[in-house]
Amino acid sequence: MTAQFMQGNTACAEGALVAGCRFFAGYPITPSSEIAEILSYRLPALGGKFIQMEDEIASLAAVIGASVGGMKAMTATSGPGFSLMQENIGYAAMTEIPCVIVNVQRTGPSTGLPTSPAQGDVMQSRWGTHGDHPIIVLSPSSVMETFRLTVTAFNFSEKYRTPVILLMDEVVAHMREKVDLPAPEQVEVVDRIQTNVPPEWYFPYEETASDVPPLVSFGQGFRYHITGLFHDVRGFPTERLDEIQPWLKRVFAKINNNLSDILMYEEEDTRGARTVVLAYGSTARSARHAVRLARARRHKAGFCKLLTIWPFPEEAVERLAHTAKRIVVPEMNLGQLALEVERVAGRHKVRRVNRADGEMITPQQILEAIEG
Amino acid sequence: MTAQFMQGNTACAEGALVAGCRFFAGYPITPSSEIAEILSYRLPALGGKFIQMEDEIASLAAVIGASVGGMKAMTATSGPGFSLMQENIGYAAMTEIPCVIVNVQRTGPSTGLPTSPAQGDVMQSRWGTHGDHPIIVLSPSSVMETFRLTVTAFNFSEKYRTPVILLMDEVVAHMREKVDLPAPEQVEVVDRIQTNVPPEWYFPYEETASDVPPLVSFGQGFRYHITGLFHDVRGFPTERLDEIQPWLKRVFAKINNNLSDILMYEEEDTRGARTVVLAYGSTARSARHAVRLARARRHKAGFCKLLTIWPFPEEAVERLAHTAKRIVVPEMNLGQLALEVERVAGRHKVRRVNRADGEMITPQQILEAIEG
Amino acid sequence: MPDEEVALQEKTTEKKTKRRPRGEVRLFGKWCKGCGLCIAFCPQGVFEANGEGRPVVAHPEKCTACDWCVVHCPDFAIQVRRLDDQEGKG
Amino acid sequence: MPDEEVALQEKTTEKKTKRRPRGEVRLFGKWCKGCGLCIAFCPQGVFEANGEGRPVVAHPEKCTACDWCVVHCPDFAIQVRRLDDQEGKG
Amino acid sequence: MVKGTTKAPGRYEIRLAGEGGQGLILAGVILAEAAAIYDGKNAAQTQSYGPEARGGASKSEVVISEGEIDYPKVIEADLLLAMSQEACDKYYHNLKRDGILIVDSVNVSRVPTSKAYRVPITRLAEEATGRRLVANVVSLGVIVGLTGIVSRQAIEAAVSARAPRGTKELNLRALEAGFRAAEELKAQVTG
Amino acid sequence: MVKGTTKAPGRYEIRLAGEGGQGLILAGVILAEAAAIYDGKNAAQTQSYGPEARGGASKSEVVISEGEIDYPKVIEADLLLAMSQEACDKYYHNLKRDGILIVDSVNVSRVPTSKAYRVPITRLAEEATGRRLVANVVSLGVIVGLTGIVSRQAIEAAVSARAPRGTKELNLRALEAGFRAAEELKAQVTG
Amino acid sequence: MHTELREKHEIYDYLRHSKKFPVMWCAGCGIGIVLGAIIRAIDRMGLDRDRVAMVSGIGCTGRMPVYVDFNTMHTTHGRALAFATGLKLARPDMYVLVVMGDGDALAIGGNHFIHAARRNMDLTAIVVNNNIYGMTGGQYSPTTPLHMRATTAPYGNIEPPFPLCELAKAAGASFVARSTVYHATELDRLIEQAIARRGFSVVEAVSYCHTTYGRLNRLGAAVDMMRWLKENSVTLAQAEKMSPEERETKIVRGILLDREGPGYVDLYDEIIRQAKAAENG
Amino acid sequence: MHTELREKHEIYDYLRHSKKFPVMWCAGCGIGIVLGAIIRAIDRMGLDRDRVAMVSGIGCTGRMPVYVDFNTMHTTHGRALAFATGLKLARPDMYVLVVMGDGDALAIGGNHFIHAARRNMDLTAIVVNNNIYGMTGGQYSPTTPLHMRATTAPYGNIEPPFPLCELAKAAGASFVARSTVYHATELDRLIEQAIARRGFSVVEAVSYCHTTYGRLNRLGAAVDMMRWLKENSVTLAQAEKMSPEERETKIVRGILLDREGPGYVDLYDEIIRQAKAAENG
Ligand SMILES: Cc1ncc(C[n+]2csc(CCOP(=O)(O)OP(=O)(O)O)c2C)c(N)n1
Ligand SMILES: Cc1ncc(C[n+]2csc(CCOP(=O)(O)OP(=O)(O)O)c2C)c(N)n1
Ligand code: SF4
Ligand code: SF4
Ligand code: SF4
Ligand code: SF4
Ligand code: SF4
Ligand code: SF4
Ligand SMILES: [Mg+2]
Ligand SMILES: [Mg+2]
Repeated sequence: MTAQFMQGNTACAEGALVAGCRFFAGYPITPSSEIAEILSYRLPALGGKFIQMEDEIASLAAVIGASVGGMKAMTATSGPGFSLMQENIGYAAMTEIPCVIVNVQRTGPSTGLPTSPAQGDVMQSRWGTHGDHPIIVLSPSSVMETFRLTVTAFNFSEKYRTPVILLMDEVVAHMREKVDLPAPEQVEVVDRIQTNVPPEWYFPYEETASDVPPLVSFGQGFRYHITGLFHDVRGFPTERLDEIQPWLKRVFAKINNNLSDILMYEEEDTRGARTVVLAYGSTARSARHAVRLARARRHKAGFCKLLTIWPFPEEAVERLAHTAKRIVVPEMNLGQLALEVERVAGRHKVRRVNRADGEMITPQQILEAIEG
Repeated sequence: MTAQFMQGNTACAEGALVAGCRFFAGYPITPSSEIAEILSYRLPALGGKFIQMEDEIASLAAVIGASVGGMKAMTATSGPGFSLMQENIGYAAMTEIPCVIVNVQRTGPSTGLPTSPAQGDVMQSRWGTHGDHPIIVLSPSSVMETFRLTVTAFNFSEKYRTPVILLMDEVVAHMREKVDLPAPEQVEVVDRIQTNVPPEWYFPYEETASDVPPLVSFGQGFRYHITGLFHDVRGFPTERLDEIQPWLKRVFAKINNNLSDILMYEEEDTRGARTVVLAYGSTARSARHAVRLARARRHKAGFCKLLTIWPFPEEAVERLAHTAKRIVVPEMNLGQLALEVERVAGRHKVRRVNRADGEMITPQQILEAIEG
Repeated sequence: MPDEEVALQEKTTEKKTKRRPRGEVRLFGKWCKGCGLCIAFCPQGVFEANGEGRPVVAHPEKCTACDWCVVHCPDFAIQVRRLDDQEGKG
Repeated sequence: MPDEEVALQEKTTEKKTKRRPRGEVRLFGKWCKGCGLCIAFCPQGVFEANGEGRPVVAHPEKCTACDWCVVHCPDFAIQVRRLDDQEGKG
Repeated sequence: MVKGTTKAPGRYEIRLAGEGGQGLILAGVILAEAAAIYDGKNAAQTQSYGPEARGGASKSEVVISEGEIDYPKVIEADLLLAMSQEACDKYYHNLKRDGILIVDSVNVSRVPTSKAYRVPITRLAEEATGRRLVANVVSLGVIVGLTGIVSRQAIEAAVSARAPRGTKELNLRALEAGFRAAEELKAQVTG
Repeated sequence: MVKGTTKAPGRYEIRLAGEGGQGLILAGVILAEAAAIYDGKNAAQTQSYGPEARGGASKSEVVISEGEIDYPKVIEADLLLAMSQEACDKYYHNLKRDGILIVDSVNVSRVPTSKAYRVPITRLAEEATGRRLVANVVSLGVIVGLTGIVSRQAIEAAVSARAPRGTKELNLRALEAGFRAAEELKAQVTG
Repeated sequence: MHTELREKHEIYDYLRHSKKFPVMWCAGCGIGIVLGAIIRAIDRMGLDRDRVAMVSGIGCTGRMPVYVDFNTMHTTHGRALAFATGLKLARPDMYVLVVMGDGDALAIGGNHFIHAARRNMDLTAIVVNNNIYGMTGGQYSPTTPLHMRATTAPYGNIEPPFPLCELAKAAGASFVARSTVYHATELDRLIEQAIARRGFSVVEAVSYCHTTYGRLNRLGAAVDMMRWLKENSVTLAQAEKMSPEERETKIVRGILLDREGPGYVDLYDEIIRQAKAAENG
Repeated sequence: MHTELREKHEIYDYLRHSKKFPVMWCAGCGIGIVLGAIIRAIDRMGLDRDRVAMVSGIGCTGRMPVYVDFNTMHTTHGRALAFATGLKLARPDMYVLVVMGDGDALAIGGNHFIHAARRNMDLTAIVVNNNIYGMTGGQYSPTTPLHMRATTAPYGNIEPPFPLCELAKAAGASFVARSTVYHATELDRLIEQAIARRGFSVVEAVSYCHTTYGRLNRLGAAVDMMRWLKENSVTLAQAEKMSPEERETKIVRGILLDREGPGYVDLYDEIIRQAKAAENG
């Protein structure tokens, strides 16, 4: 493919298609609506299906239903819709049904500033639904990265049987950049694990070596049960501790034992850096800009960009904290991922740079934090 | 009043009535339904109103609407319903409309174990809605405390014009204990600040010395505007930084400048303690039990119970961490408030005791952590 | 009682005079919760309540295999085999 | 066009022959967005579009104070004062 | 009879277990109320129940103490009332070594220890009142009769206060039947 | 003409500001596309717009650079196109000291500096094509003509590619009108 | 009738033997009867059970799927139709049955109900209407009759109930029918027709909850409520002969609406054809 | 008519002078016309504006309240009726008007809409139906006609639209009426009657969105769409003379339902009396 000039939202839609997404259900909301619009046009030609549901709750429900039917499925929304999806996000986690939820962050709380960027849903993406559950959250900082992380989101979702949240922000979503999309056949696409046992031997929630049991779609002769209640290996409701405890252990293990696969971050000049700027999403662009300016001014500054924000890359941050004197954490919110950085790195090492007023953090602001 | 033997849910309903609650809208869900049932019976006789709405979203909406109309108002739910309420919690925070939301925690995620206790919504109660916003969360550990904290929840809500979440758990909600309820006239009840300026001079979001502007109910001749968009001092939508930034500053200040009023915790034997057990909700009962056992075995153990869990009592925990060698944090979840304790106290000092399988944490488990 | 269900019963009753079908009633005690529906509604009064209110097949010979009890037992605790029907499973 | 709106207009037209009401049209340029509704629908053709498509009161004398434009301007940019009605505010 | 509680001084733990619909939660409430309101002690009552609207396992726990009660659940039961076989099987292991086991011999056939008190509680209820429904109140008579954990006046007052309109007499008869059974058992043991 | 960019070498920042409906976002996209696709540079285009479906302030920003573009927004504009008085007032202060200000003299009467290029862009659009709608394309001609920030072939190709079916000629005429205006202005300045 | 009787015993074939029986419902609860009716309908139609899915929300009724050997899914409260919509679109070859309580379908789930009807989504919705929230202990529901008591209506209910079937019709359903658990074999025939119909079909299975609603309103035990259903319901034909006032007090049974027309799935297939043609053309 | 004309100028009295004008809507958008109609209705009724509340959800229509000098509240998308329900119960003396777009009222808000109707909650719902999600740029809504294009229906819409008024009737509303923004003075009279009626009343104000829907479907500018409304709508009386097929293609204007009966507020007051009596008795 030749170079194209496209928006983050377009790249997200294209990434989804390349990853094998064949179902999209959504409810329009700025600044995510383009994803739905593009897919409403593109999916049918690929034999896929698009449906605009009556609200966001129904959208995620339909996505999970389609995934149970064997289609890779996705929805896209922004803060208010993401808040409404929380109950069903928990359902997907509990039932271990793969699905991808795109949240293009705008400024909140509430209706806030519907057309302005923010990173205010970082903690929500981890903790928005009730009860303890694992989840994976990825955050792109460029149009090309949006394409790639959308593919990765689907891959993780299928591989680990977990909902994956692609946490974009309005800047990345609406920014246009040149991208060179790879040919579909050059993209690694992961499909869910199938089983090779006969139906009688199939347990949709059994413990396996990988901690991820195979997932057979409905309609293939396996006739099992899915429920949001705690369940045994067959999927039937249980209240037995000896069935609940292994489930809890397994679903966390399937994520925690694969951190080397799941955690993605990029470092630049962190070795020997006195100050490391740790950022994600569009703020990482300001951060990198600032670090380059700082280095030009002979500051020993390094840059680390998180692509995976949940699970939080504890070890990497611990390592950075070990060598650096200070970690600057700029976020378009009033300090969210910084809480984790503080926890891991120690509060005294962290300098937060925050704003949640609808404007991007400028390189200038970060530079001041590096220098100050 | 003479001693009564009652359930936590009853104490919550009674507390609400004493605090002046005259409106309840809710949607039934175990283990919170008794609160609605009692109030459906009790409110009309007091001239108040009860309505069962079509879902939890509508319930909180109606509560906020009634509060705008001048009635102290409350809803009660559990995890799944609480997840659904998230969008409107953000609305209440953004519009600074007082309301009390009771979440009687059951075991999640998803439908989980509907009749079993948990403390799995601790992070959600802080971060469940999108965007940055302040909030107050209280957590009682006994029937009497439920009564008192319900009153406090209303008082804080009215005083600070903020949604307040009363985070109960199934144990406290359904446990019956002897209580000696104070006579209504002996209970301190706070009403929202009224204005004494004429309508033309009234700005519902103006900056005041206390950071809490007076709130006049609809229908009293003040005819102002309320919106979930960022707004100026009159309540009209704005995108101006010089109006958004002061709003953000003020709404956080109204909480952060009043921490000495808002933060409630109780300490026992913490002075000189090597190990402090820090707990909240029904787990605090196991914790106190364990600490007493430990002290009987000559361990230098102390006990600290948090009644306010958000905002997190940073200073108190910092102080405890300063003197104690170890802080044990038992929670009926897989480690939620412990994240904050680790952030403030340092990770190495914290020992977590967790379970999220529907059973209470036993004194034995905590004792092992104290001794181990 | 002019509805379809009742029509069914009437037909059964009517048949009695011709070649009255007969049924063999089996009751799964383990699944039965003793709700009493079969006792109250069996058109032939086949069931009676024991001391605990649970059904016993008191008058097996009266059964016309009308299947009311089979279709209405909420616990799937009753099977009726048509005695005049060699193909009948169950 | 037998609906209420049109009936209103017809009544107005009819009156013309007797004592034709007259109106003074005022246009708030600042609020007008130039949507053209008044131009297209004024039954008397009072408005005309300028080069930018915005309305100008081209034929003020034709106005019958029927109020169509007042009621339909989505931007509240038109006021019409009845000239034959001393009490009319405006 | 309360001597079994020495290991946890001042704290007496009772577990009432059986099936939904047997009224065990109410029994726990009445017992705890007798202790807390009418005897002036401290008491905490908790319960666990399945998602099932009716039927399924049901469990009610009462902790009675002179002092404050922190942990409100049974740690090691001083007394277990088992109204179903399942309950007996499930909870017996958690009974204190010298704790008291009372089983409703109508519903429980396999009893894990010979030291159990086998009482045909459901039958006693029916015999005394004609209604099996009040088996829970009979069991209270048995428990209090055997242990004296609350005073007789207290339990009578508590039962009376909770009895639905017009059923006070009936319930007190059921209670009395329980007390009588307890007396007989005590006589057997001592005798 | 690109000499104004010395302060931030390799990075040229353009802000197109006016009202919703003036097509400034599209203009930004075309300009950025000309740079990125047809001239092989790097470019990032961002925008901001009110909640209003139409009307209200609108702003489109283009950063063009030989190197990588991190921060994608304007830090200090090298060029400001103001298509409304409000935009001119609001963004002028953020123009680089020797940055270029182009105003549509049809809509902007108060110009904060005498060094501004006043071009009757909307009128030029109407004159050249009969349609005010293509003012945004005229403005591209002016910008590229004055700065050379992208090549003429590139902007022509980008405009052609984005022109709705059947409007390519018209749009190229508009672009040409912009170029002509730029030539005249340059002649004035040098002359 | 002979073959029918034979089939009846097949019910056990459809129950999941790995699941603990008896079912979790209260003694005498009508939900089990509806389950039996559904199984009979499917058995009679001879559907391949691998191609049958049963989706439910939360409530006593919501517990139905766990007992039957289909592809079963117990979702979140009120959302079953939305989950089922996704499943159906992904697997148009499957028969997707959605079982819901009155609260599940019409309180929290009311919007999904009317939208599935509007879209004419190819699903079979079976609503077990017991006029109450059974699972949570007897709070009033959108179908609780006026003046009746519920734990949250201690003074009697003042909210007029939804006419479930009228609502389904107004919203756009293709097939709407009603019967009661007393009329269990009528019920299974209606369910059969509902499954056969393309588009959105609704069967209201009128049941009762003696445990909560019955107790609170002193309506007696299951037997009494069952008798009430028997005595207070009429067929459509009978209803037509009644005065409106008289009809008001009766449960009208039968097919209330049955209209042909493409369902959503067919229409979307048309879009796929169109899009593919455009792609290739 | 004289007094009426006089009053028209009072509109400016009701606009908030502290708010930036002109209104935020696109040039020619009908929402402003509906706002004018509401103001005229309230003015004619002589309501004390301190006792008037206007509640909205999110959407272009949702921006209406900010411009008028009542007690105004712009809530979350789809939930306006639920907020309004709480407000009305707390302040039964107030007139609570709820203005919503078609998406707001019937997509995400559909459940609150039918439940407010069912409860006969004393609110006046005014739905500005432009057959599209205007605010978010032209995605199809539950009232988009079949086959029409929207940004999310690039191949034409295959979801049959809701018959808004029929749905309101089936759900239990007390008063249901429809008119168009072309018939602006008819609209204000209908709104007046709706406000006067106890219980839940609905006015569908048929409008258009030339910016999104009009553009995507090549229906021309505001003037063209306004003309379409003029030419394609009929009064109830006219409609009755038409064949069903002909009627189908028309927008029928007028009062479609008007029934007496106590609203929720009155019924609840009765409960309060009852409970207080029990307390004292
Ligand atoms: C979001 C959410 N809210 C509330 C509940 C609690 N809840 C469970 S079932 C139910 C209603 C049950 O009533 P219905 O749907 O009529 O089913 P039934 O039990 O009567 O069959 C409710 C309110 C829940 N599980 N989830
Ligand atoms: C929970 C939520 N979902 C989605 C949106 C985005 N959104 C804003 S307005 C709107 C629909 C607007 O359509 P309509 O209600 O018909 O109003 P109109 O703009 O046409 O007047 C949507 C989907 C939102 N604000 N909140
Ligand atoms: S109907 Fe079934 S459950 Fe009920 S009593 Fe008869 S056999 Fe038992
Ligand atoms: S089949 Fe059942 S109901 Fe019918 S006669 Fe026999 S026992 Fe009675
Ligand atoms: S109707 Fe109003 S806004 Fe439209 S052109 Fe006329 S005056 Fe201007
Ligand atoms: S009032 Fe307006 S519409 Fe009527 S004639 Fe005068 S200008 Fe024309
Ligand atoms: S509570 Fe009611 S609906 Fe639920 S199982 Fe019991 S009788 Fe049936
Ligand atoms: S987008 Fe449509 S509905 Fe919204 S203001 Fe413009 S014309 Fe009106
Ligand atoms: Mg029900
Ligand atoms: Mg609309």
